[in-house]
Amino acid sequence: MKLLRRLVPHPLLTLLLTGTWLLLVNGWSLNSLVFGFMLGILIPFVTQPYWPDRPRISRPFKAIEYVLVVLWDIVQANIVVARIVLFKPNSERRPNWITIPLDLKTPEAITTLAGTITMTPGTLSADVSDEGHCLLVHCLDAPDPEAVRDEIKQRYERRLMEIFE
Amino acid sequence: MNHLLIAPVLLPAIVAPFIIMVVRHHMDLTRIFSVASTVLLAAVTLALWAMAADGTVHVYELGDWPAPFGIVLVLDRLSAMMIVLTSILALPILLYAIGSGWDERGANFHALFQFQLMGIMGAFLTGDAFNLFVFFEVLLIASYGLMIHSGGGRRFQAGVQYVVYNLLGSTLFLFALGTLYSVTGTLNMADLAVKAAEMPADDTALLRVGAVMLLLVFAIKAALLPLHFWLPSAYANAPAPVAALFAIMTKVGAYAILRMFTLVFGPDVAATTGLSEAWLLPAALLTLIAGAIGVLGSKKIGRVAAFGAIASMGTLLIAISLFTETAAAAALYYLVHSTLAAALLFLVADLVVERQGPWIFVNKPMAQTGLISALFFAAAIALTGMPPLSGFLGKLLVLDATRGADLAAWIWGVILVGSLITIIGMARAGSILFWKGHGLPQDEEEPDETDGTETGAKPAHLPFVACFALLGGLVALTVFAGPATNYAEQTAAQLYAPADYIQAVLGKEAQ
Amino acid sequence: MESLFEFLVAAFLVIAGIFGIVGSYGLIKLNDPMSRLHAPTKATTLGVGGVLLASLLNAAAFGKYFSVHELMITLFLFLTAPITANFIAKVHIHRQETRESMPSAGEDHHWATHDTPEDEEQ
Amino acid sequence: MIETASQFAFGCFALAVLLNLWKVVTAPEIADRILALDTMFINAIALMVLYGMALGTSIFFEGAMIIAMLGFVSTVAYARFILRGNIIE
Amino acid sequence: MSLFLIAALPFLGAVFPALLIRAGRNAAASAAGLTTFLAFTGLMLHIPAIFRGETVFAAVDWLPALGLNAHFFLDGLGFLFAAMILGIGLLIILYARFYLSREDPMGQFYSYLLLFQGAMVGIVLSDNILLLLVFWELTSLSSFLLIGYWKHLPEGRQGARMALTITGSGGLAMIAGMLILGHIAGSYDLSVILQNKEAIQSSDLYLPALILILLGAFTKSAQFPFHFWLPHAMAAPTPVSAYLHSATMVKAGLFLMARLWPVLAGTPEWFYIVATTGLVTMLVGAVIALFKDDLKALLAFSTVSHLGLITMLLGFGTKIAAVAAVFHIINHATFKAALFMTAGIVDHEAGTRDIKRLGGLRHLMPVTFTIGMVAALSMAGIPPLNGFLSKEMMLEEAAHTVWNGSHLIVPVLAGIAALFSAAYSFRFIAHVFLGPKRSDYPGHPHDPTPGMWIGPAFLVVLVVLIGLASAKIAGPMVATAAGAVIGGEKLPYYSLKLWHGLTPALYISIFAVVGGAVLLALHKHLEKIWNALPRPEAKTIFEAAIRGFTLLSRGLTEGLHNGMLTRHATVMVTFTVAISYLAYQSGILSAATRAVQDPGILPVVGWFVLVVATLFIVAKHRNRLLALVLIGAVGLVVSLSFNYLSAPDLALTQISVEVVTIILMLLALNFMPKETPVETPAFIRMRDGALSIIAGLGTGGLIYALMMRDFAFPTISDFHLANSYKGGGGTNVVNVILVDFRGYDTFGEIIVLGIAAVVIFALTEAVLGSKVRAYLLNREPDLPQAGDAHPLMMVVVTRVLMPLVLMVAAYIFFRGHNLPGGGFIAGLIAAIAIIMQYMASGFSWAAERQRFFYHGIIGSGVLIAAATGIGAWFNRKPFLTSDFGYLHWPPLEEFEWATAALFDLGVFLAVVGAVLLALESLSRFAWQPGIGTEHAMDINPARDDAADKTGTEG
Amino acid sequence: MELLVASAVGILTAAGIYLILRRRSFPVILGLSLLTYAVNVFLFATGRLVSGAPPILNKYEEVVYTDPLPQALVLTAIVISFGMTAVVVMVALGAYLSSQNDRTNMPAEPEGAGDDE
Ligand code: NA
Ligand code: NA
Repeated sequence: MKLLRRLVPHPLLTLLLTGTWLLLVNGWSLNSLVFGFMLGILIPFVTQPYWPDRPRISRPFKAIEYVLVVLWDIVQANIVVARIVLFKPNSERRPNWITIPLDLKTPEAITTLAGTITMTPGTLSADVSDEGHCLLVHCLDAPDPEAVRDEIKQRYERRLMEIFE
Repeated sequence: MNHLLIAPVLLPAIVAPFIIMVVRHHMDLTRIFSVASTVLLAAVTLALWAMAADGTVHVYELGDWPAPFGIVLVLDRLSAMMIVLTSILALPILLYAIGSGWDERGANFHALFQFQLMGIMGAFLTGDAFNLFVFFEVLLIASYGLMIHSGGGRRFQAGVQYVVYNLLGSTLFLFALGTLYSVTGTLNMADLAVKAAEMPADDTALLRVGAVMLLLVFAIKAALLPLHFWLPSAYANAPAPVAALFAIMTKVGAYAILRMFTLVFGPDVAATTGLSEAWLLPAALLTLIAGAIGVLGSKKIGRVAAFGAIASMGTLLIAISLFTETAAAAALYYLVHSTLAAALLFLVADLVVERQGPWIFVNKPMAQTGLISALFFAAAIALTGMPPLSGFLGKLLVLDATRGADLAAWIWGVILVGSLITIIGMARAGSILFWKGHGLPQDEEEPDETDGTETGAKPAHLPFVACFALLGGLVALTVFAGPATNYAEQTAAQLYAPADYIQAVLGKEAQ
Repeated sequence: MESLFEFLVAAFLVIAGIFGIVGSYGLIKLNDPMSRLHAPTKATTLGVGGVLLASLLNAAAFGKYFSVHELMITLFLFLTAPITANFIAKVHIHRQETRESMPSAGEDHHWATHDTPEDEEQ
Repeated sequence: MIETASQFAFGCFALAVLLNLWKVVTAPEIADRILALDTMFINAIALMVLYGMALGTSIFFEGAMIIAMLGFVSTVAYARFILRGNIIE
Repeated sequence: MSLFLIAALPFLGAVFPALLIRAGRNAAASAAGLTTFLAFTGLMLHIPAIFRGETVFAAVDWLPALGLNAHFFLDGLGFLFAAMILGIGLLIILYARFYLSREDPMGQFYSYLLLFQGAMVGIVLSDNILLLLVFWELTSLSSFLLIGYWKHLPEGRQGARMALTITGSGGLAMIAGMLILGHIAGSYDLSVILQNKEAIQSSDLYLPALILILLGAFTKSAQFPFHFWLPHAMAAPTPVSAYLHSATMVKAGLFLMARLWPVLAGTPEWFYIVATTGLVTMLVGAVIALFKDDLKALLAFSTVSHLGLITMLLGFGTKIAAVAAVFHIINHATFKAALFMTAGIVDHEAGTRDIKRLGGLRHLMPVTFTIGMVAALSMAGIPPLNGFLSKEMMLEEAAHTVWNGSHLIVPVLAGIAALFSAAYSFRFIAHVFLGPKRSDYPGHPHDPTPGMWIGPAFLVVLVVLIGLASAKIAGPMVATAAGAVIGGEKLPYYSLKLWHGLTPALYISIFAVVGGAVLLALHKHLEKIWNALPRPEAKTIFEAAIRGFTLLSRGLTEGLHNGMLTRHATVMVTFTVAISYLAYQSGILSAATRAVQDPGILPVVGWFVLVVATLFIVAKHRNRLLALVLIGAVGLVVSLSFNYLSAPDLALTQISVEVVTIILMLLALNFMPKETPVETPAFIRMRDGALSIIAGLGTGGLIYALMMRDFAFPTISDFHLANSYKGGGGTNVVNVILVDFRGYDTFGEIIVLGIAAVVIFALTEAVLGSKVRAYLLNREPDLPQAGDAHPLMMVVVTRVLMPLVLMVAAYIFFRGHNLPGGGFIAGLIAAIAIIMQYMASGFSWAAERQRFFYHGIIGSGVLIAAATGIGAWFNRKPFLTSDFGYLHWPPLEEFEWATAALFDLGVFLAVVGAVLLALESLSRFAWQPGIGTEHAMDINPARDDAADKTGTEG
Repeated sequence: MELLVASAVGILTAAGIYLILRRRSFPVILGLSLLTYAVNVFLFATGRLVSGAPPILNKYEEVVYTDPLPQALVLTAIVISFGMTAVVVMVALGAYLSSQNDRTNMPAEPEGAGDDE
């Protein structure tokens, strides 16, 4: 078991890579699967020193839900932002900084949250605080910063807490 | 299909990575492998020389693809001569580098040295124009490394100039090759020859541009004025053994001109006639004068050697630029001579620099003055073309071969006046270095305490062995001038009868 | 059915085009640097996404083979765009803002970009 | 219909590239220029995919993917240079 | 004894003293003397044959291609000279042994001397004029060493260089002359040339050849106006002067004129050039000699004068004058060598050779006085000594010579020269030896050891004997030698005797001797006049000329080769453009055969971006970071263009290379100034701009012209397209070309990359091994630094991204043979994946986790590629012959294998290793203590909070 | 299309040469980069311009391919010039660090030595 853990340090990554290979070769065949799986084992093994600790994902199915939520938000927010960009005069726009205190602790979780914020239009993660307890978010147009903060914490951070911690 | 043809390229190409990988941290082992490889290389090239001596053109089809579709190596008398010259030049230089401790003053000297040899060998052996470019780059990039070996502000600055200037040259090379390919649809040199000869008379302009750009590229390497500016500071600032090895680098340019402008754009090719008549010879004459004046005007011993090398390139290019068989024969003899002579002068200059610095100025007697001054005297005689060494014979051959030329009076005048200026310059340098300030030499020679020779175990006589080996080469070239010129004549004859070469490379497809 | 796919592909293309241009337009129109950062990283990402979806759908419906590898491009864009934005924002904070001009960093002292070596020595 | 939409998209992204160029050239701040260049990379990806779709080939896929992968590296390098001077420290 | 051996012995002799340096002075002298003696004896063995009028030959071919062969011959003339050279050489060797002091390196001296002797013997024995040239130049070189023997004396060095310059330049002219002469005669062998008088003298090239050869002879023999080097050569030790200026070096020119006399003499050109030069030299030398206070200078100018005399005689072109010339050559050699040795003795013993400080030595050095007096009287032309005889013959010939219609001019000037000659000879006797003894000699004059005076005494005996019994003693020799000079023709009537009756010569002679005595009496007054006369000092003029030329050379050299890259590059570009244009306009451009393609919208947009970005780079290049950002835009467009124009492989390569290059430049820029200052004036920028635009028009026009025409012949790539799959096993033709058709190029290319990395590594070592290291360790960043060197988000994303990118690299690698990709691009991508890691977590952190050493990766890459190529040998195929096939391992489907993939693996490894070694080296520049962290990211709340809980960290 | 490519080559060449003629090593390196683009595009264009016909053999149908050989040559040239660029950047850096000066022109040497007599 220990040997297996050393050989396959990141099982999820191995799966991800195998899937990636199939995506890359753009087709499904036994050869591809076998070969992709071999690479999926080899590459994490080779790169293991750069990722010494192993992130825990406690509830993988929550992750799928999360992805769907984010995708939907992206589509929705894109339209909002497009309207702001196209039609809202600069003078009426209220850009704002928001500080989001973090309950998340692990770097993987924080990064996912920050990435989500950036990918959903209208908000953008700009920085973390010097000890990593807060996230600095910039809003394109946020007359009410508290509302945005609460929504982020509610909609994303809560779900990520469930997934990662 | 004789695999020996690829050996001069493969041997250093394998030894160099081996040195880097396995014995990089063991200087002694590195030296042993480097010397052994070079000795073996000399043996291989001599064997190839023997193969080529009967006039057969040997072809090696890499990847088993027929010419002109794949790349071929071609061994004829000229390439055989050049690879032999390279390997027998390399050996004493390598011994010098070891003996003088130059090789330990920076990392990876021996690997770069082997790579350099690989590049030169490749350039001499290839029968493909683009592959010539590749091997030019191999030898150039190795030379960049050797040039800045052991570092130092001024050397780096000279290195920047050297690299930038040569990169411009490499760019021009690509422009030229692109043009030639675009016109003829081929890269193989023999095939280019066939195509150039068949070029329609009303479609010559672009081929001419390509050909002349190629000539300019080679002229840069051959240090033809006004494309020679890279040479003085590069050679004068390079470590001595490297500068000595560089003596063959200018000859790569000379070789390439000889090769391409006899085989491909030879005197009989209608489309490219008159490309160089108007300017190549005058430029060569000016090169000789510039070199001679430089010898006289230099304040540093290294620059004296560098300008001496330029002057000798001037003489060589004069002979080449006539594009006649007899002049080519003279050029080939002179080429061998000037390579050995320039290398010797660089090494001797280093013996001086090691003892009293680079300036032509003396404030203290140096160790081993007698030996060094004798070597300097010999090197100066050789490079200035004074008897009894081969330089004089080479000069006579060139004069003799150029007597029929339109500008014969100019050629003779320039060669002779150039010799005179060089003689005055060398006498000036030599008398200041070895006479001035040397009152009465001590019989007891103090051990040399200058840096670079501090490693006690180092055999201090090795540098002298190297110098005398080069000198021995010059003497041999003098004594066996008959056979040597005979070979040169046969080589020139082969060059000016390119049909055999083309037939050998293209086989049945040749017309 | 085919016309439905055709319509979908065309729609994706139009949407993509619109978002693409909006993103780059925003880059010019928006008047403060931090806001400009929003335009491309969002709209362009969907713009490219639209094209990729169109391509995927197009290949699936009309091509000779099923093509999914466009997803890889999306994957890389989604992974890298936040980092790009993060860094450009940090450049902005570094060059244009001071500790004082920034909002409070909550329980921590300041934002990481303004972290200087002297702080670490404390 | 796809043809027309495709032309439209081409036009949009080509125009977008020109807008990016405008910003690269005129932006007062280096950060804006980097941003505009990064955006240009992304628009270029779109153009490549569009072109491949128009030709009915997937030959451009790798090009687009590698731009997506590597465009980010140079952007980060520029930014790191401004932030830290040394991009590998 | 073979002529080869005679010619070779002195050279062998030159080696022994050098080897015997440590064996002592006597050993060196004995070795030199023995070899010379052997050679001399060998020569003497030929006496019977020579005096029978035969010629001895010895020939071996050396450089037949040129006609330069080791052909020697010995006839009367050669014998005479060889005998003098070796005979006087023996005396000099003896003399020098005692003359040189303990501090002088004796071995060196004898080596040089014998080298010189060998060269001289070579000259006189050569039957090949090219061979003669070899020895001729050797005498210049060896005399350079001899004259400069006393290195510590500036006059020695200057004199040596002056002699070398003058005689060397004459020698060079002579090379040309000899080549022309040989060309006319059809051979370089003297024995052939001497048979071709008609052809030579009727040739158009006669005059140039004559002038060039005479330049050589005149410079060597110190003829006016080249005479001035000779007195300065007196800085040499006296044995050298005695040798060079009596019998040898200066006589080489005379020898040459005598040697070529049969074919060159007898024309008006010859007469007016040679005779006039000789006459003027004779006069000038004699006059100057009278006013020299330095004994050796006096003798030097007298030598000049006598050389002029002989030259004049040869110039007359008559056979009888030639006889006189030969006779005077012998006589001059005897008395002049004796005189030099005498002067040396005086100098050696009295401590000075300044005539003004001498006098009265007759009492202190009777032997020396006797020798000197006899020799000087012979020089003055006093009977019954040998000098008188030949001078009489000279005056006789002069009296019969008509110069440009004038019967008087030659005899009168010759008479005046004889007058001065007598005067300075008398002065040599009177002012040195006669008069009262002085009390203020610098030394303690007394006669030297016999070793020093035996030589001159022997010569003086000859002087007297020849004078008294000339026909018996010198007659045969003169006849033989003169016979050789006039080309074997019948000798005219002459007789070598003291009394010829009351001839014009006798009157002139009496006038000269008496006048000479008068001049000596008036010397004090004449000297005043002489000193008041303005006279050009040849040495000063020469030195000024040389110095001026040296300075000019220095100015030109330093001015042109001054390391101004900007200028050098400007010249190069200009020259290239000009020559290329010349080549273009001298050819014919055919009509375009292709139509212009209509560009769509994308190319126009791309072109626009490229052009704007490029121009903007030029405009804004001073802001270096901005320029790099813009380069990124150019690279992007170029990559897209490749894609658009059907070159996906190129597009991939271009974009990957772009990224790595930019990273590299940013790493370097970190240490360099961030701005480029304005340094060039506007007009230079305008000039550079104009030149650049012309060059741009050139390349743009060229490629346009090329693109608008079809290939003139079918291109070889048709073969590649046709055979890529069949023979190379791949459908990506570009890749098959790279790894198969032209795999050898690729082999070279990866080696270039490998070398680049090795160079960079070595350079890094050199820089970090120098004082720069200290600077780097203490270097403060020149721009304010933001915090958070290793941001959390970047690190986390990299952890996921890196395996993904490596996966892509693997994908690109494996598909390369059939689809765009391949080892090179894969290598770059893999390298970038690792660079990402370096950028995210820093060099130190990542390097600690580095499992492979880049040197090894590069090396193994090259070796794998090489081994793949060599593998073909076992298949009896050439290097790099590829092979491929298909495998079926159930349950897997059939798949292809190809050796090309192994080769490509070599490429992959070399690229990865090279890129990373380069970047790693650069990163080492920036390393400072404390820069690295033990953590991958600077901020990590999970880590910090855990630490807080355990209390291990504050 | 040809005109676009040709003019691009010309402009890149001109810009490259202009920068190479500057006096500091960094602009010279920038110039070399631009010149490299120019020559690579030049070399590429010698195969004539064809769009949408990459030389990837199609097993199923007869199609036109562009000339693959110049592409292979350009690939080699790109790789080589990459190596060269890396080296020149490093040498320039070495020169700058060793002399605190990034001028490409060599400074005049100190009149270190005396003269001949
Ligand atoms: Na967002
Ligand atoms: Na093959």
